[in-house]
Amino acid sequence: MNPPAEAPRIGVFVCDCGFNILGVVDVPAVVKFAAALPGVVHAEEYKYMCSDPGQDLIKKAVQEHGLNRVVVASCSPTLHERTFRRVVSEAGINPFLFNMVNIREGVSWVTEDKVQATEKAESLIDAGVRRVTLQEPLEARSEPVNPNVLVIGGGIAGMHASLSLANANRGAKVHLVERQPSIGGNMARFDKTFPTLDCASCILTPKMTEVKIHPNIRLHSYSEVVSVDGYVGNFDVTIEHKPRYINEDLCIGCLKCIEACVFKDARFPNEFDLGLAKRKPIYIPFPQAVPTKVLIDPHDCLYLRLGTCKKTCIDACEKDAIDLEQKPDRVSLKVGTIVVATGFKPFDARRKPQYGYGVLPNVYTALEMERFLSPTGPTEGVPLLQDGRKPETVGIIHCVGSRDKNTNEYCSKVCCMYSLKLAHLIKERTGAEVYNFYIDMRTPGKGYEEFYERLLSEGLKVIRGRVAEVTKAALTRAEKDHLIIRAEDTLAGFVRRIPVDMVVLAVGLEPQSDTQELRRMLNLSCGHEGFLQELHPKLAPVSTATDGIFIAGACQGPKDIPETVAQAGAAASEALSLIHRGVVEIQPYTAVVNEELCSGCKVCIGMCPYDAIGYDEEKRVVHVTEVKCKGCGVCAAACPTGAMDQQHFRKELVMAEIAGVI
Amino acid sequence: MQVVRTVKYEEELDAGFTNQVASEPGGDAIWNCLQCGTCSAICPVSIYMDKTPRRIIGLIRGGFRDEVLGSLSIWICTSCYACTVECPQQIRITDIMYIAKRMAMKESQYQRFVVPAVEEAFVKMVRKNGRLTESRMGIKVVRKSGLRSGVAMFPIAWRLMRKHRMSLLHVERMQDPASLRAVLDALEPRHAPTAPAAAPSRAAGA
Amino acid sequence: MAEKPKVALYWCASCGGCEEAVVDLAEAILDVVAAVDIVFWPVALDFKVSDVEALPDKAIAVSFINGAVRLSEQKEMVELLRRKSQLVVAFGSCSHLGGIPGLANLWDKASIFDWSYSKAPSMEPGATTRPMTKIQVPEGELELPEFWDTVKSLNQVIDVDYYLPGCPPTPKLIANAVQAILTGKLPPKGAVLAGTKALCSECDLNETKPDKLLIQDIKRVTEVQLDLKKCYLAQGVLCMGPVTRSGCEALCINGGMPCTGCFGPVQESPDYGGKALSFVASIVDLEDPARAQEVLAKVADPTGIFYRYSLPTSKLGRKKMPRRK
Amino acid sequence: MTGYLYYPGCSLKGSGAPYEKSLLAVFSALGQELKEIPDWNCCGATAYLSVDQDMAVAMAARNLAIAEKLDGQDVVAPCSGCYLSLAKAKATLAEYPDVRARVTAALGKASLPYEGRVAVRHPLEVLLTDVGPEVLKKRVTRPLKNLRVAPYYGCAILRPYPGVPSPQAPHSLEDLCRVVGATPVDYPNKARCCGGMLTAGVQSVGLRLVEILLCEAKAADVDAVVTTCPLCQYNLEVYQERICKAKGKDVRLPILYFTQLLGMAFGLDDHALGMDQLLRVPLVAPCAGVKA
Amino acid sequence: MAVVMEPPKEAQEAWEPRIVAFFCNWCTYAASDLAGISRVKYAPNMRIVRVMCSGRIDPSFVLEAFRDGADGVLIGGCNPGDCHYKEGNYKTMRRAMLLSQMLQDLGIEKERFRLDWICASCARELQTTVNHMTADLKRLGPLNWKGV
Repeated sequence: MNPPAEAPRIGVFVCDCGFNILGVVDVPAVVKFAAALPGVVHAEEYKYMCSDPGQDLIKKAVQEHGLNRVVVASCSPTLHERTFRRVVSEAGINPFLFNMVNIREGVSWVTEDKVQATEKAESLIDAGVRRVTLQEPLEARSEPVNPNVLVIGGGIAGMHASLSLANANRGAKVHLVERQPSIGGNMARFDKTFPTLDCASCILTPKMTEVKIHPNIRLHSYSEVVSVDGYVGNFDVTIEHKPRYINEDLCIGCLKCIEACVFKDARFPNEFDLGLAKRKPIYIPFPQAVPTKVLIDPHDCLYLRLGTCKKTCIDACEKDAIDLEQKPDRVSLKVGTIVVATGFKPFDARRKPQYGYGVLPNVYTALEMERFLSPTGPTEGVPLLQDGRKPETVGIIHCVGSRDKNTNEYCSKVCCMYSLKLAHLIKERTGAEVYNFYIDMRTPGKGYEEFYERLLSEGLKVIRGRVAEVTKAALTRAEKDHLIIRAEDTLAGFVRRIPVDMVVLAVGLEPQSDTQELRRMLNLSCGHEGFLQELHPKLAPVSTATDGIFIAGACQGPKDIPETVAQAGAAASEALSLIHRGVVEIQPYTAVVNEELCSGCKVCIGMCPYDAIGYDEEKRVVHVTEVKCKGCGVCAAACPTGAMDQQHFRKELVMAEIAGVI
Repeated sequence: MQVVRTVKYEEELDAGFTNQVASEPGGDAIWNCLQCGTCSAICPVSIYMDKTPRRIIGLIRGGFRDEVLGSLSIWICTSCYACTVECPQQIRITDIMYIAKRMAMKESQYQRFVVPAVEEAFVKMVRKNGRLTESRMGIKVVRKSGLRSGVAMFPIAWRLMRKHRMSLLHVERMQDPASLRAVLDALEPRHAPTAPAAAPSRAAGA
Repeated sequence: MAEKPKVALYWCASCGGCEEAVVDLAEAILDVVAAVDIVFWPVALDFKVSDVEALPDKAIAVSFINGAVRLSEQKEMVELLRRKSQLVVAFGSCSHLGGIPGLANLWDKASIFDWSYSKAPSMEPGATTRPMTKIQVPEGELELPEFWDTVKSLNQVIDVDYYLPGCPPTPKLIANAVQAILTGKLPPKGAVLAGTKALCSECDLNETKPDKLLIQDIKRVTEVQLDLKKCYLAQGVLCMGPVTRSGCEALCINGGMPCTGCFGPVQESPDYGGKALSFVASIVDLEDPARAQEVLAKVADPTGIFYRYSLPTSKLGRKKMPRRK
Repeated sequence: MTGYLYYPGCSLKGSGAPYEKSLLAVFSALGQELKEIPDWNCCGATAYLSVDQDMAVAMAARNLAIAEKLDGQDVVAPCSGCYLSLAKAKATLAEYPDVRARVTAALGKASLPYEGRVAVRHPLEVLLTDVGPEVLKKRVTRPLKNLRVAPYYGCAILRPYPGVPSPQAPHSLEDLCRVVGATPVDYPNKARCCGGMLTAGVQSVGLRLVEILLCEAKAADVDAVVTTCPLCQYNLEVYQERICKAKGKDVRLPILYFTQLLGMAFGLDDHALGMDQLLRVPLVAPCAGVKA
Repeated sequence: MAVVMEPPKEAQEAWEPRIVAFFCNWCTYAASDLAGISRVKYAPNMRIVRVMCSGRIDPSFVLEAFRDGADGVLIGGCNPGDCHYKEGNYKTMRRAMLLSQMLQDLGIEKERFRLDWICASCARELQTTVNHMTADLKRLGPLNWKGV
């Protein structure tokens, strides 16, 4: 490592961050301490270093004191390292002759004792100054950003993001991958949406067709992303198209094959209807499915299962689109950015045996009730009991699986509102008496409280009491042959037993079951409840720790449709800003080898998962392909002679920091 | 109908009462209660209680010491732990009922009620013999809850005796009850933390 | 040259191997003897300390001192030689790095004496005699040098001009060194008179290495039939080549034995053990913790293997003994 | 011959005598040794916890300490109430260091060191896991074919320390019924409290709980209710006459222990199973005079 | 003199153990930021040195930290399988296995060197790890390598 060219003239700027730091750390004392450090020629305190005046302060100080290195002691580098590097370079200093010391998240917010906090801040600044003294000027490398975008998940979030991206992008392709045979996600299952009660398919189907016909969107339906490699601007993605046993280009959706199928009656549970309605082995998930193409379920089709069938479907198909030997095929493509919109899974009500789901008759989850209420559902929009009668009394139980430390501790945010909507629709369609059992009626959105107001005026019976159990053990004559809901009406102060005909469980929202695999494939992290983790809850809600990958919708946490669409738009705009800038800055933290010291022992080559290190036969030394190197530094730590080192994290820098913190 | 003042001024309440309960084993999560009512709903005997379990927890958090220790609820609780298992905030409500019972026992605040008396008799007998004899216990219960109930108990006792499932003569005793007493006496009676300068306690709530 | 340059050789905590090495120069020793005037060489010639003390300061052109410094007497001798010599060369691993005796830093005087004078099987049980620094005997007062808790390398006691690494240094290296000293063509002070890169750079077997040097298992030399034409490390045998300074022309490896690291670290990474441990643990390519633990356990004594020659000059230098109550 | 340490509890020496008899008979028929804990003491049940926490824990812990001193085999507590007291003591000692300090010190004085090594188990779980349904089925000589049974767990075996699997939807008694050929009926209140000590303390409430359970069993038209706890058996059995008189409903039903049910299927002799000590015997039992 | 002098009594009380923590940027450093955002307080004895991957930590850094006066060294990395660079943390795991053995050979107690997998959302786990380690070190007393 070559010694620093000119003598270090370091400026240290300690931020109060309002009271966030000042409240715990004695900033003036820290400034005095910093001023006395070797190499420091200027030290000062300011209320908000990240603000414009704060940034100007640095520029002015660089001029006035001829600073050639800068240390800012404030918040976490993940927040403002880029901001201050830009300020420092605008002041004429190489942006990598700058070091940020975290005395907010690292000190003031996590320490009670003021004296110890100040002492900790001082020792971190001491380390920061020693480090910046030895830092070398570097240039950030820029990489072109491939304009194509991959969107994972074809629900409302994925569709909206794809459309926003496709409309803005001249010529660039949006690859929308949807695991189910049709896009539409969970929203396609709904009848109406709160609070405006406009019909889900009326606002969803136009978007679905728009996605189908949009020239810039390539829809990969009934497909899954299998692998993602590379980095921001240059992702290599492999997608597997699961076999529909139908040639998608030929099938026009005339559905004649379904009538011709050897199975005369539909006997297999239809996943889209959550098994409530039946379908044939060859089917279309729901009428407005996009793409409007059939598919064959290999577990149900006689030929695919047992290999013997008259294959009447093939004869019926004028387009000869049926191909029973179809195999899964994989396609690889390059994209610059990725939007993850994989949505949620409803809480499995079987995990709450006290409510008798799957045991007692006429106990349904909210999603099943949505299908009952939907005109394309099993009962064409009118919820019926198992014996075909209309229910006279219905109980809707809130917080099933949510706000319960035994299952999910978080509140799923949308169940109160959709329960009110279900109550309205059930009353409208069956005239039944509806009871809603809630802990807190949460109506936070625009027009939400007014919707609750409307339900109350419609005579909805609301009981503030979390239901303990649903049982069919009747104690009075009136309770016979009813489901008895047992709850304490906490406002009235009495424990009540309310006999009803039907129970609807307002199940909460959970992460998809394969979130862990998705997370590993994309190098993302998850929160404790299992939802994908955003970079920062307030400042970067749709970005992730991995540059170039954005998340939108329920995969990031329970939310309603307005918020989901808003996030989808945000994710699209974040991707667009990268695409339009056309290049992306890669941190110059790559490995660098000192050829006078490299003995060609090849230990480092095996360390690199990106094959960024090669062996030069003549010179008998190794060399680093900077473009491939991601800057992890594993090879530098393994190098037996210290010949290999990592820029900006050189041995000397780390050793200096160690000396500083002790 | 007698008009009774139901509002409580803060100084009438015992601010330290909640932490007293929270400091006992099992009482630690009491601050997390959502007042959702699951405990009252699942409790098999909440409909017989003067204050439902939810209300008891609410009262403890409010510092209503006399209302809680003077309530019937804590004595009717059969400790079947249904509330503890169902509580979404994982508060051990059954343990809190026990804590309240112990406080009530220590400060003999409880109203003249059969259950505490029976339990005190149980403890005395077990301390003496190291084990319980059902027949002797039955007699004590009858003595405590009045002769009338004794009349109803007599046929049952008689039929059990004929079936050799109960006897007035045999006393179930350990070989060496003293070894049990050695253990118990080594534990100096840890009476539940008595209330600091207990607020002047009015007549127990309605 | 009017007067032949005076040369001194001395040995401290040494096995005598370095002295042997000088003799190994074979005929070449004759030229050396002819060119220089050896004024002090206790193992071979009968000079007395007083002879050295009699010399004026800086009279000796070069002193070759081998062996680690472990007794007070050795400290006095090397300080004397320093005063008397223009150049001092640390000769061999012991004086250069602390060497094999340096491993005694895993114990201290008390525990070493406790073992050697009481617990060792050769001692009768209950023996309690201990060496004393002064003892009165009828004949008068006898003295012994003080035995230190910690073994030191030469440069931890006196200022050293050059280092001749190796256990022992190879005859070729010694000859070059003497030649360089005589002709005055010497590298800057403090240099190690050997290669600057690691041993792999001059080892013929390096070509046979696969590009990705990754091993699934560790085997001891006795457990495997080594293919002498292929890099031993790639066959799972621990060879310290990658982390050891070159200059010995892969003497051991040509003799069918893996390098044990006697030439010590290269200039850039002074702590040999830390770097050796890092590269060995890194190339054992196992991700399952249980399997990795099982294979790494075959590095029976990591401190002994990785700090075989350089414990005294390592970052930590010695073991911190537990406080005896 | 795997063995267990046996903690009978006071009830099994009194009104629960048939439970002890049938338990010992069944276990010895299966070659499982049950060594009674020497000089065990009362587990403190629910009463002691209302008086003094440390003493309640120490009462139960003393028995566990004796078990540890022997050879630390699993302790089998047939009475669900005792099972709960022992398990609760073990859990409290594990979770609360200050209680552990005081109680272990006290036990130490009686030279009974306690480390919490011993496991507390219920015989129903031991039979279904350690012995296993196949072994039990092989031993069944007299399947109780047309016997309709209401499986009743009560609360202490399930909550808060589950003695049998899936405490919120238990199925161990149903499994046992299928092993012996009986048909278990769907009994929604199978995990609802039987009133415990309330039937003695506050009779109006206690009897109501018993009445609910008996009416439901009657409605399910069963031949017997099978229980796992002497207190539940006592409550469900002895108050039937009073409820019939007071409520004018016929709630008369035989209340068995699951060990008696198993014993009958093994063809063991009725006296050995204490069948004759029940106030009401199912028709299928030989001693009821009617051949199966 | 190998027998370590006992630091004077009152220095014992005022003494606070110093932990040097090497945290990987993507997981454990993110957890320390999250701890800050959620105001999860923990012992101030730990000083964080940020590296891009736990695989960057050379055992020589750990030896350097102990020699310079650290009482404990904590390495924080992503859970195996979660490494932002695919496999960096596996090397850390293996190096830590050998290093902890070597440190114990050199008389450094086991509790003074820890490797913990702390994910980006595990602020609570970070808190317990730091507090437990500080308590262990207070029990063990100062390492004070300069005095060896």
